[in-house]
Amino acid sequence: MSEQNWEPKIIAFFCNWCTYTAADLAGVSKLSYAPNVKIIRVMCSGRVDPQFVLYAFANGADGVLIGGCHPGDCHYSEGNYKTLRRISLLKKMLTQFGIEDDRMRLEWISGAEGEKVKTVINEMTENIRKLGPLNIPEKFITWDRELEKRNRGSEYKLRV
Amino acid sequence: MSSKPKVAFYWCASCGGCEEAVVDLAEDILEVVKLVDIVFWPVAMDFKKRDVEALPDKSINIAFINGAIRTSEQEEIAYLLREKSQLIIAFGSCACFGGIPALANLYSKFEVLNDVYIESPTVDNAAKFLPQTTSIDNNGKQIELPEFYSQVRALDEIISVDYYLPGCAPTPKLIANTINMLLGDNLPTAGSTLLPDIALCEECPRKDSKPTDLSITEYKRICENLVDPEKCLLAQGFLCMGPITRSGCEALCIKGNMPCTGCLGPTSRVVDFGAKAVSMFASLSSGKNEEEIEKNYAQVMDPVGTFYRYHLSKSLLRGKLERGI
Amino acid sequence: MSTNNKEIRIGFYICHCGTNIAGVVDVDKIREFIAKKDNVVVSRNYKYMCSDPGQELIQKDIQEHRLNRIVVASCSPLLHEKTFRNTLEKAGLNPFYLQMVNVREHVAWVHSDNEKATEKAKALCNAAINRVRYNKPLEKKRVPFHQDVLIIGGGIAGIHSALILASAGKKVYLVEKKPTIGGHMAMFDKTFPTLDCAACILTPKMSAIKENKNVVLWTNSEVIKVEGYVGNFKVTIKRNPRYVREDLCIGCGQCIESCSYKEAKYPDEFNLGLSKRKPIYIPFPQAIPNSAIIDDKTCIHFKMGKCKQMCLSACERNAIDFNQKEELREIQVGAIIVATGFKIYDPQKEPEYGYGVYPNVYTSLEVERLINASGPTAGEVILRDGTKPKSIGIIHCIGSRSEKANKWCSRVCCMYSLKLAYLLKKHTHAEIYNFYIDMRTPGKMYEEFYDRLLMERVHFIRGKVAEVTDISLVKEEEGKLILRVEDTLASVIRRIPVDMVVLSVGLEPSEDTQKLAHILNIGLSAEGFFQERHPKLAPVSTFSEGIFIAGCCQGPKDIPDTVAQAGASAAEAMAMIDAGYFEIEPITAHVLDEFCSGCKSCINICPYSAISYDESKKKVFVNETLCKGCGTCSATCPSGVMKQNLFEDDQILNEIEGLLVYE
Amino acid sequence: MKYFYYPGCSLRGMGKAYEESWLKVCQKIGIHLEEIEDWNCCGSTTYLGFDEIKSLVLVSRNLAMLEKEGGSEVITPCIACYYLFNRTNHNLRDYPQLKTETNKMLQEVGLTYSGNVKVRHPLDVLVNDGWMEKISQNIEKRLERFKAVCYYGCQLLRPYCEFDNPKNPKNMDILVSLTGVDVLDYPLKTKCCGAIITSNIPEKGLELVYVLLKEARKRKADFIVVTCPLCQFNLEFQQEKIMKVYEEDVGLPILYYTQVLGLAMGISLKELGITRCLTLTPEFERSLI
Repeated sequence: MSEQNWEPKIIAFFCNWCTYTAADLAGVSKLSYAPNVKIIRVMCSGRVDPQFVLYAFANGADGVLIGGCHPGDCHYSEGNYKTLRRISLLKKMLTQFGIEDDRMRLEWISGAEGEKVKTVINEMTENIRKLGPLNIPEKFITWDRELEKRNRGSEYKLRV
Repeated sequence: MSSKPKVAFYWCASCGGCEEAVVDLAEDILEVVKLVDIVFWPVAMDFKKRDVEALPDKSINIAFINGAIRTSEQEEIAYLLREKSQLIIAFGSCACFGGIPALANLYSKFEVLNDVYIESPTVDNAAKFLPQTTSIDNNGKQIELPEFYSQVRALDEIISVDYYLPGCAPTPKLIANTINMLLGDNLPTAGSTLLPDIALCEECPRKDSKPTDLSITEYKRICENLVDPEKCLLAQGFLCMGPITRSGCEALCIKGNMPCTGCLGPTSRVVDFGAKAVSMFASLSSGKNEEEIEKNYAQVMDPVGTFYRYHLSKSLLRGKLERGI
Repeated sequence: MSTNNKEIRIGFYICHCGTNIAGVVDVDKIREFIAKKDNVVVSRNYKYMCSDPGQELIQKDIQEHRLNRIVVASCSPLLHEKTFRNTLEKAGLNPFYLQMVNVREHVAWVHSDNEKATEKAKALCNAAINRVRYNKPLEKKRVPFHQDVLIIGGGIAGIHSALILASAGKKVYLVEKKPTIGGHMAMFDKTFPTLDCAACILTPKMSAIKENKNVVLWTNSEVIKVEGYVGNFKVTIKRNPRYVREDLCIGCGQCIESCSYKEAKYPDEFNLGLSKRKPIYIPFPQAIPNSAIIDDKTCIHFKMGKCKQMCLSACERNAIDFNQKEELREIQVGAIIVATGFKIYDPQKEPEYGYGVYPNVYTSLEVERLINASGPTAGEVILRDGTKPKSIGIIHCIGSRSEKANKWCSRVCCMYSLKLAYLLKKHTHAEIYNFYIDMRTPGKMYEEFYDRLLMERVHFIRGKVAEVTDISLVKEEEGKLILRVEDTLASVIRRIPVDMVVLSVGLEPSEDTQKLAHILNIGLSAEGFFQERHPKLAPVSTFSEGIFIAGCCQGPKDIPDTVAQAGASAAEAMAMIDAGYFEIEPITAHVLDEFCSGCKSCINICPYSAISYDESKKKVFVNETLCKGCGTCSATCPSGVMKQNLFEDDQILNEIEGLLVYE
Repeated sequence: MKYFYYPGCSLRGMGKAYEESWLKVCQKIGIHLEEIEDWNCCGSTTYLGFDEIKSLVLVSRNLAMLEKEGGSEVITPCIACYYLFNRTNHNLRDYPQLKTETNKMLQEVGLTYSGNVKVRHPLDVLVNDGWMEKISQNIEKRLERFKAVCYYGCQLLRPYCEFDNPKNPKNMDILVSLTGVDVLDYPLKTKCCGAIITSNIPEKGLELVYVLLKEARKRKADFIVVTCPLCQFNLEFQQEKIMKVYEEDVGLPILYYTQVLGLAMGISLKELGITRCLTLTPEFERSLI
């Protein structure tokens, strides 16, 4: 995709009980928001393995949004605290990889906060639009271009 | 020519420890030598590249390649060995995952060369020469030199690999077992790692001392704290990679009172070693607000270096994303 | 990671939902796009997938085309996942081979740009096709359902639910925090619009609670802990001491007569402080249980430890027991109905209305007591200063429909204000002024009641009162309360002097709502009332299976609606009980035993203690009946051996890839 | 403790007694005030009606100079200044365009203003910065023989007051109570005194002041305590006229809270500017001494 008509691609992990419900509520309330966020339903934000986040980035996501219940209101009691702990260590690590803080966002959105789904999605889309594309798959291709200089027969195999 | 199986050894970007590990077989190496014909082993024997080129395709039975791929020369030999060999074994953590050299993927090629050839305090290079890919020899003839790539790669990013034997370095026992297995009739499934697919805690002598209700308020650095020689290292707050890392080494480091650093790599079900490490260490920590949580991690000085010490090449992100050329 | 496994045969269906989806998303384009994917055997679009013909279409395809994976792109899985799982089951396919795509709530309803919406739908559908390949057959788990029900709150909602369940032979625990059941309704005088007396219709039901052998009534009690899960809740209830044995007391009142306090001295809670009571008292004559209670905060015995304890000897039945202690009771129930009602808005938050400053400003609830024949003045409207009002102002919407107080309409205030206007008129023949923002009278015979009031010469002034003041400008205003208001129909500022002001206060979530929400693990809506599972289709269910809500704890409502919800809750609970078992989603976690290293990382993560360490095998194992399926352990497990059904790593990873990489 | 101080022109004119007493009280309890150098009139609400931008610039110049001097807070005892300063801050924060325009004009004299200076009233500072103890320590003669009502007026409280309850303010009551004066309940304490309406629609203005005075009298107050120079003026100056129009004696002395505090601290009537009081009857003057 050319830089010009590039649109931020954001993957969201929403917990079934609060944030996914809030996104449904936003739908029922016909709130209009940016189409850039695609939602994956998990039962609890505690299910979100940092591997998922990196996998999303590695496959071309420009941002990852995680939505859970407010602290103290987790349907599973404390899953959201575990998410907070993981995300804060993961962020520390992502900085070293050169991934900007705004590309990963953790938000507490209760089932009643359809409006907040809209605000957060719009805000995040705009923030990432400002940061520009991350486009890791493209980067990998660029990195591996140095290997193409040589002719290396049938066994040649690229990672991506 | 003898009918004994032909074996090749080669080293790429590595410290030499893997070669040392083969030598560490001690008397057992004689047994090995009895069983096989070594056709290529630059560290120990005088074979040239052309000797290998002269061999018919697939005539080498097993080629053990250690080290990561950083230069075009390493790449070239890897291709050559792939053509000439039936089985390629990625030997050691560098060949399997990029290893320690792969941590250079956090820096650009220029930063690495600049640091090594110019900035380093022990270097005297007033003219600021950097390695070149061409040079003129004494006869005035232009010669080509290997190119230093911008990226450190694991072996299987260059050629297909039949088996993996990680380890920094693989222990003599693992090497002996592997050789015996490969010389036997029952070959494991292609592409497999020749280690148990179960994490290190399984064989850790301190397993029983780990509590079931572990909740860590602050991770500690091994260099700044006294280590209890009996108790689970993770329970003491040290970043021990044992739960994420494969077993097979018999918990050598832990027996030496040092936490596991993860050289044997993750089990087959884990996609990204570092991400999984983040998940586990974070899950075991306490704290209910950002401030408390940040405090837990204050001593985790270098998350990438700690959680991807051997795996950066094979990690999902492969290295620092913006780092120039 | 695309696997082209010949064994996998996927059927894809995208629903138009009338024009709800098809009006925004190009369903033909999506169908064609998906049809080209590996393993997709059938790809269709249809007007209403959830309709019978829609479901039959899937069933027929499963049989004819030997489909073994189904993707339905329609509305939210929270709405129709069960429907389509049943469809698969009917066709003989394991229901968990279904993957739903939410292209209505998450796409069509929130995006107006058709092209972008279609593009997003495409990605979501692609992800589902990717993911469904990795879905595995799962067995639903049935857990036995305990037959008993706990009802929290003894107002009209709780009473009604309890009686229905009890009449069906179910054992009910009715727990009420106050010393008597009856709730707010017991305090009312008449009920709108029929004007039948609240006590006349409520007290027979209260007595029925007392009489019914299937109802265990615990007043003066609170729920303090709830453990377990649907069908198998373990509930701890704290029973506060009453110091009078309910089983012996017959409510004769001898003890009250003989109390060392000759005069009643303490504000009577039931009459909202408009009258006084002694430390030993019966809340009101028809209280259930009709038993005295000692308030240990005011009783001399408890305060000073030296009292002649006249009550003790006055009681012929030896019912008084100063040694009662609070007790904890643990019960097992299958379902819980929450009917904790509301509290009224505190008008002191808006000092301009003078409540608490001017004695003749009352809340509507106080007026209910004031005009009640069994109230503090025996039904005579005598003001706090001893006079009888000749003019009365009723101010609507106190604390409701306001940016500064509560934003919501409390739904009952217009009607009860009309009722109070009618009753006050009858009782006092005073001039009555209603100050309203809008008159809201939706309900059977409600508007007619308003019409009737207009004929009764009650004044209606459209305008929100700015202030209630005693500062007079002219002679006629002296000694009166003056209401300053903009009459928005006549476009004038009026000053209306009256003798009595009634503040029609709104309804708010009752005090312990938040605490109870935590105990029960159910959600709260933005206003702080309990959140229903679906505003229309599951109005009395919560997101916690087996816990239902009824009455004003869900939001302000009148008595007919409250009773209807109470009935609905009872029926929902009964449906579960009578099934005898409950099917739990098999989204639980399990360990790949062979590969577990026993690192114990997951054990402390589990909020339900469902994971334990097997000392002999040196590995962990999951108790699947305790597991509620959050998947946190799975995210934690450092060697990927902890799997959450339906949310396995490869399922989610493939979904991620599908969202990002297609075409 | 040092504070930046903006007196405003009222305090140098009509409200001279306010500043005199305020400065005395500050001196007594150890508040050090540093006057903003070369300050100008805030323009009051009148200017606002002519030219919004210029009105913003007038205020912003003062606050910009304060920022230049390194201040982040300013005390202004005048209610009109307090209102206008806060209003300017809000407008600059809410409407970036206005901020740009304002700063463009300020730049001509080499100034810029952030819109972030915290505007404080003495009633806020004295109560919330812990000066009450100091005040109590300095009370020399308690004024227990007096009853009074505290009258806050409108602009101090609405819409920008954050330090007190705008519907039922307490700070002045608390301060005056420290002197032993019996502060009476006064439901009119936040009502408007009519301000400049008194000159435009005299009968309306008179009515508003009349009610204020009448109620205070009805409650048997010996005087009314105020915090605004314009209130003070209105309540005092109109008394004669009111008594003629309404044929009722509603006369009462009107004092600033700073004057009451000063009296209790033993400062002389003259130093506190009480002698400037139009409604100071000889009997009342005697009772004060």
